Amino acid sequence: MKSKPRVAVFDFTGCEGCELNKLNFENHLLDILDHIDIVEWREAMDDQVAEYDIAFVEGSISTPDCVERIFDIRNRTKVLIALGACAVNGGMNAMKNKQSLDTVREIVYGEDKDLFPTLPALPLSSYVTVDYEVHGCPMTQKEFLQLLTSILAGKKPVKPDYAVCVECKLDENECVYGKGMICMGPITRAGCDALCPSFGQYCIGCRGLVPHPNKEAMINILIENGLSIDDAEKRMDLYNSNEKDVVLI
Amino acid sequence: MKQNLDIKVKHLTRVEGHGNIVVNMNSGKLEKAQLEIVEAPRYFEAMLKGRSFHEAAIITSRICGICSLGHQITSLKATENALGLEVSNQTILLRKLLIHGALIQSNILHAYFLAAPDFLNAGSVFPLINTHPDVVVRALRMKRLANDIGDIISGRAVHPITPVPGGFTKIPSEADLIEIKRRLIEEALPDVNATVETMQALAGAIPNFTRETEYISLKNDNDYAMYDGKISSTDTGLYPDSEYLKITNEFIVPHSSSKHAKNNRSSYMVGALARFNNNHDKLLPEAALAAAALGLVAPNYNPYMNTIAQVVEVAHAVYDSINIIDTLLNDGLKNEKPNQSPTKYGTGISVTEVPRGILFHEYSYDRQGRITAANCIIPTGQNLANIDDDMKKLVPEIIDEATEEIIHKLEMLVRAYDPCISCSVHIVDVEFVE
Amino acid sequence: MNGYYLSQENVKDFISHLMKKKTVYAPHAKADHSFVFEEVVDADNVILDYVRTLNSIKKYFMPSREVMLRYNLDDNSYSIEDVEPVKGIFLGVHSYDMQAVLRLDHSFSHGNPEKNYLTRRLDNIFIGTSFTPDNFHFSSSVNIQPHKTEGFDLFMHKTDRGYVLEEVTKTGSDLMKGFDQLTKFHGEYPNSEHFKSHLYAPQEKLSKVFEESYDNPVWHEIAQKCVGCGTCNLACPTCYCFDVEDHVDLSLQSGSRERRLDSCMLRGFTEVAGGEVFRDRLADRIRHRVYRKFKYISDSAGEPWCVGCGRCTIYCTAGISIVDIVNRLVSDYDKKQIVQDSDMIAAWD
Amino acid sequence: MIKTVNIKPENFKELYFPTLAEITEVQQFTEKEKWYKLSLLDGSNLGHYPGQFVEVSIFGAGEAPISITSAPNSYGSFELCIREVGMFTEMIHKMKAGDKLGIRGPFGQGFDVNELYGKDILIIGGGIGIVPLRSLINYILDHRQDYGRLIITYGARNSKDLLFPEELELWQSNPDVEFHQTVDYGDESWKGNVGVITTLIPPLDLDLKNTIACITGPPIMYKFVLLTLQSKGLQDDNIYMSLERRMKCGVGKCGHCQINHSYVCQDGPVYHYPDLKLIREAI
Repeated sequence: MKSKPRVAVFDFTGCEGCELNKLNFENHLLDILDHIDIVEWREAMDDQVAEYDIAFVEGSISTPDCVERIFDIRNRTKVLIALGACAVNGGMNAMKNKQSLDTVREIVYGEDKDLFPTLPALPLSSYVTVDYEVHGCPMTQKEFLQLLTSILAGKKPVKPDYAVCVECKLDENECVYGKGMICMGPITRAGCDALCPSFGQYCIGCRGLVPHPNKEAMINILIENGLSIDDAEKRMDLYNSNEKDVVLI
Repeated sequence: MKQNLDIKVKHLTRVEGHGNIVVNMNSGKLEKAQLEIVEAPRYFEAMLKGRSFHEAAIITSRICGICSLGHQITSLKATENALGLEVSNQTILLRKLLIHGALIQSNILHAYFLAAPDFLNAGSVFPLINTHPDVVVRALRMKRLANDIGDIISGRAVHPITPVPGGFTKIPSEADLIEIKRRLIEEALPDVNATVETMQALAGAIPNFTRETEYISLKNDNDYAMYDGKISSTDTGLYPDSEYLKITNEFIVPHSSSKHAKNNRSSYMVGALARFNNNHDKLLPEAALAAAALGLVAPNYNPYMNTIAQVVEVAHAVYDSINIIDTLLNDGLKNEKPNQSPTKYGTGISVTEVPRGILFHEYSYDRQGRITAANCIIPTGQNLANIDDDMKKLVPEIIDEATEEIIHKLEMLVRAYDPCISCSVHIVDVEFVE
Repeated sequence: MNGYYLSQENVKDFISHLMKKKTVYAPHAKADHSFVFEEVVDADNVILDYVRTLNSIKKYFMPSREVMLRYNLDDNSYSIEDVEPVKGIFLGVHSYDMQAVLRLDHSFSHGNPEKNYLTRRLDNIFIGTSFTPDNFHFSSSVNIQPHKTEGFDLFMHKTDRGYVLEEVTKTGSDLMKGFDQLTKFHGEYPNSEHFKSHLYAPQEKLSKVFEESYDNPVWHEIAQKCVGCGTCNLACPTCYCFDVEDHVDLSLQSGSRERRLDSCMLRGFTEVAGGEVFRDRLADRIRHRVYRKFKYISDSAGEPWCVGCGRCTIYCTAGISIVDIVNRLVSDYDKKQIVQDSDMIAAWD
Repeated sequence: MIKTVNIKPENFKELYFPTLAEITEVQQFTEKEKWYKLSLLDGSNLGHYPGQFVEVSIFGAGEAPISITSAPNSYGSFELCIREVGMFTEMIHKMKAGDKLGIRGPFGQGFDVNELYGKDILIIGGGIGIVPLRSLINYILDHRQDYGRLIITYGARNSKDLLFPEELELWQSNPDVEFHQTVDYGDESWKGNVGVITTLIPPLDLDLKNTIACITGPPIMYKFVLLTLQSKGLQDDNIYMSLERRMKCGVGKCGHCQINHSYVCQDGPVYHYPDLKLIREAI
């Protein structure tokens, strides 16, 4: 039998909800452990090791200390996987990037602001090569397991490049726009099985934008449905402050 | 007697978030014994300010993935108070059920996965899969059921979907509730008994250490207060939620990116043990029996017993969840739409018990329903001063033990509080006033 | 073929009668104000007077997701998934959705007759219901009246007090056997309803219009508003493009090959290995979609591949209307004809 | 009224069921291109025409359309030449003799060898475009007396990217073949032509009425090759070309390869140029 890949888990600036979601694989945790050795995971265990085959990393990079650690992790691992919105595109943290970082720090720490150095909240990929990404806030278990099984089986992981609207239509959900809600589904990357609209809630855009999004058109949709320009941009920024890709009209 | 001791545990494991334990004894004088908080701040100010009331709970839920349901419900209540949104009895019952689910999940995670390895001298739960497979499988089963309560009622246990200001975007079906109840009875009740037995067997590893402090939690006349009530201090009595700032008195210390809190003494304790000390007479009979079996008698001043109090609360939450489901089914589920028509715009405060202790959210809204000011004070922040005080008493008591053993006991102490450093730091920057 | 009065009070009994024969699929309420076809468990929950369902009955013959193949990675063995025939009664189908099924029949039986679709499609019974057009229906413009009975075995014409039930095929007549709460109807069947939305050209003309519309600026203009989400395709009852993905199970030993409805509006639809995208511009994708509805297949099949259900328009969050697009093309075409005619006249002068 | 064919269950086709094939030989041509010889495990013959393709299947990873490079003469086996352009082809590249793949096909319209009968054949292959053309070349060589001149023009980025090195030498030395090759970028080891493939065409002395050009190459190449042939005076009627698209199902259903009204997997990938001119998006 092949030796099991050595897996480590790390967290940066984020809520640790994606990590928790992994501890929530109750039905699958033991199956997963048949295929991998978890060798380092601060949230769950004491051990620390020098090298790993796969590193799962949650959270965005927002302090000089983070930068140092992510380079170190990249050097120790063969495969690096970004888990969740914060690691993939900066997530909600990136909203602060729109303001002067000095102002933000002063609001929070006042005179002591220099004790707590901060950088713009950026995805891991801004600093190191990321091999795979699991989107979402939080990431979904299904996608995480699909990615993991694909990698372990030596196959190509599938990552949706289309919008949440696709999954809503496949699941025959009622469109939440019809209920007066304002939904980010038309421009948000799918993969969650349209979880929020399936539960009667609008899509908040937590999975980042589809590749080559028509942002202008989306802002128009938000405005047509009653948001001010300011609110429309805020809605776009909730998870997408770092997203810059544009569409070919 | 040992005169010098220098301990630094960087990035303490098996807790949520990043913290260091630092102890420094020089020529017999304890210069430092403290938990340093080094979590990276996230600047929630930038996220919340100017956001619509629909978004407040979506954003504050992201303060912490571990406590997301607690933040969400507390946030919703504060928003509803600020905007004068009445919610139905059904909404309150469903929320209470969700709070129980989150508590079971969180307490089981802590007791079995984060704390139990300490009792067994293991570095994590993973070696226990081989040595104690039935215990691990049981823990996973209990966690799964608790998470399923969240998944089914709120769409997702982490960062829940359906709870919104004024109610729920989707009501579970009766069949869903009947199935949850069946599993609570068939799976969870035996598992609770087995958990009590397991913890009885492990309790010998709990250090014998006591330090009386002030215990603060919610309290009301009707139940083991989780969803609402008055703020209750064992030292200074009851306060309405509007006076929460008189209790918390937050202050900044140099070694922590999270603020500390104090009321009557230099520190106070919140969480399962505080709730137990305040409300033990409101435990359901089955949970009271579990407490007795585990040797937990109120008042209890041993912070390590917080883990045991968590187990007692799991028993209470399981039995009370069954009662709540019975009430919901008897009343008949109504397909209610959330009440989102504000009757006023102002400031709203809410107080809720979440697994790690008492949680406060306060928001002010302008006439467009946008947030102008917010403040959140979370349990772990309130416990930090108490942890430091415990360490200062504990270190001299165990100073002659081997350094590894001292470190082990200090780590166990911090873990016993089940600290959520993610929350404690991320929340510090939520406080802002226009 | 006979016709009968079926009063509103007897509809439930009629459904119960059908349920004794076969599994019945009919419209039900979903969420706040939508309808979906579902298997009937309780006749009380069937809603025959509905505007349109979210998805058409296409979903029963071509499920939105479907396992095609299961395999074992250890020994490279694999097996095809057995396709279960549906063999049900579809009750309360609107004429445009029936027509859409007939179009899909064409697509799946021509060239390579596909077993998956056709196995599900055979031996079903269809009972139509007329509908009152809303602001988005325009099926009359594509020759599909609300009372069009083609494809149905029975048809329920809505009247003030219930329905007039028309037997269309022998299968339909046979289905009525044993149901006697009926009085004979001898009049003329109703045959038209008032539509609020229209295409201003028949297919014969549209074919010519589309010949001239490839470079119309409308494609680019619509692309400014469109987010390319694919909703229009996925809601469309005649769209059947699909993608196929493989999944590996947690055991790492087995897995499945799954097909899923796809959409030519999505950028990745034409992407090949290496990254080249053959319809990278949104405008090109919009044009392709609309041409597929009115030109590419229609020229050989003789009918528009759009059935006028209005789904792509009502569900478009950007408010893009296929009716507006087509009418714009028609009007631009007409203008061009006038100019050409007057040029010709001028040349003669 | 829509015309439907009379459908009977016995006519239904199992369209998506692959047949297992074993890799019997592998040869690495360049850093990115490998050649594979395969046999269907059920012992059957693939039965293809030059220019057709198969859907290659790796369980757990999916399918991809791959041109057949062998001539339809090798009973019991066939050959593929695969460039590594993504994860799927990377996985194939990791396979070795004895490994198994799923095969569906052959699919599509190849070069119509009957139409070409008796004609002079001008092969124009750019880069990996030589892969399907090799099938045609070898078919013609197998039926040499049925065709006129065989003129092969082949261009690659540089000398390291030239495929089928042994066969190139055979064609070069075969008096019955007029072989011309070029590379976009020369180096010290390269003694031959340097320049894009279109530079090979003007010097050719062609019998314009009797010459058929068969072109395959990257999309960007077609426009320039067509201009060169037109300026040379070759009629559109005498041109065939093969297109690349995303052929996913191979049987004209899934829609991914559609260009205007045409399904490339059914009507192509080889098209008669006059037909292709009517398909606006094609080139």
